[in-house]
Amino acid sequence: MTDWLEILATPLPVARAIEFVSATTAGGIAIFLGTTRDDANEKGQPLAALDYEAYADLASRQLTELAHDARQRWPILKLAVLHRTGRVALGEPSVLIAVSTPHRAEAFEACRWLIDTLKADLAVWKKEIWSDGTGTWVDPHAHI
Amino acid sequence: MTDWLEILATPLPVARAIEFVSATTAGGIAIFLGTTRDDANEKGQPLAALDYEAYADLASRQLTELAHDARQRWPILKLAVLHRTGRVALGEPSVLIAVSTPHRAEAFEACRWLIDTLKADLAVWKKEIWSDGTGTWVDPHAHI
Amino acid sequence: MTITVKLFAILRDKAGVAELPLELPERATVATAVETLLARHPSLRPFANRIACAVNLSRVTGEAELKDQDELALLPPVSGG
Amino acid sequence: MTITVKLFAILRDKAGVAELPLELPERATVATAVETLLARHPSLRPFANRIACAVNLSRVTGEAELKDQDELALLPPVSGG
Repeated sequence: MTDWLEILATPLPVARAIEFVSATTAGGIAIFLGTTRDDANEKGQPLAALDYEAYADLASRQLTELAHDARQRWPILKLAVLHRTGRVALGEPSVLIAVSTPHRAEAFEACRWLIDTLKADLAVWKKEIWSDGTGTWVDPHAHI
Repeated sequence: MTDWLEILATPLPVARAIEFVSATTAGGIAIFLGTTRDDANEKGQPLAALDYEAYADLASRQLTELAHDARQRWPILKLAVLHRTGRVALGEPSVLIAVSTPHRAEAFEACRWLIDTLKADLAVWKKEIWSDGTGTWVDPHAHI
Repeated sequence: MTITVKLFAILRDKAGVAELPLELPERATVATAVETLLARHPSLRPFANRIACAVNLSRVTGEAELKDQDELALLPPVSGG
Repeated sequence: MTITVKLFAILRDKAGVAELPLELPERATVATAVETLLARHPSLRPFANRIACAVNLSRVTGEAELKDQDELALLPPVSGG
């Protein structure tokens, strides 16, 4: 298996993912971790956590397509794309991309393209959980 | 301490470096690992390892300047730049860059700039060790 | 015919249900299914023009025809990562 | 005056020495120091036009003047990462 693609409900196994993409044919490994950034809502309440929900069947299929498309564009040796669901504490990663390629430029480009495309397409939704326990679904485009 | 800059003779502490740059103010962490790629010399001998040598006093000063320059250009929260010396086995990392920023574009740009600039400037030299034990210093520009 | 509708994230919260069966005339389109659903769950109407649809895990447009037993998912704009 | 010369990587291997003292006239330049060294270690001459120099950890050009006790490092093109 050259791709590790998974929607998972547990903390992201960062070290294992990096080990997974390591290869003696690789000159570079680019990794991106999307982490939960501290924030406050309009009432001044601090963010307590994020809740991620996925349409797991669709998201899994999308990850397969994403990996396929990335491999068409760059000489990827090994690839890991992991997205977490459930509650994610501040500062913790919710998404991980790790790509190994023969040369570093390709690793950076593929990694960047993967996270940008994933964020635009993947069937995952994020709810901000505030300190009083209330939640707000994140609307990426506007406020309804 | 917000920057972890080190020339070190032991395997790179990848997991600790990622933990080091994690922050609740970070939206993204970009990481680059430069790894030893398998190769063969003109006699067809496979590469066995790489030996890295540093002018440690100068390289340490250069890392400080590099971190300072990167912080002038991007809103970096935490930064780790580690370079290994001594023998590095195939597939293992010799250099690590990890950058956390509020938004992902900045993390990618800073990480890319740091590795490109480091590779052009840092007082570190690489010797290819072939399977017969002979070594060749890598000449980045031409063959003498 | 009967299809299964799945609702996610804010759509599920507003409708108060994650999955429901929907009776439709034979060869009804996705647009018809969505309109039928909005009539039953008016709380979803403010989101109508930004809902994407997938049938059996493939993205579809409103003109796509449905068949018995299809799984129609209503997806609000994604916000993962 | 006496300075200390440090050689790295291929330069050290070719010269067979990592560090050596070099006697120079007062206010000698870096270029003079390098030329004195090349005369003593001809094996370094093929690298002459690609050697960078640092004095006391700062990059310098050939015109820089040296002073007693300076540490002059001769750096082949870097290849780290």
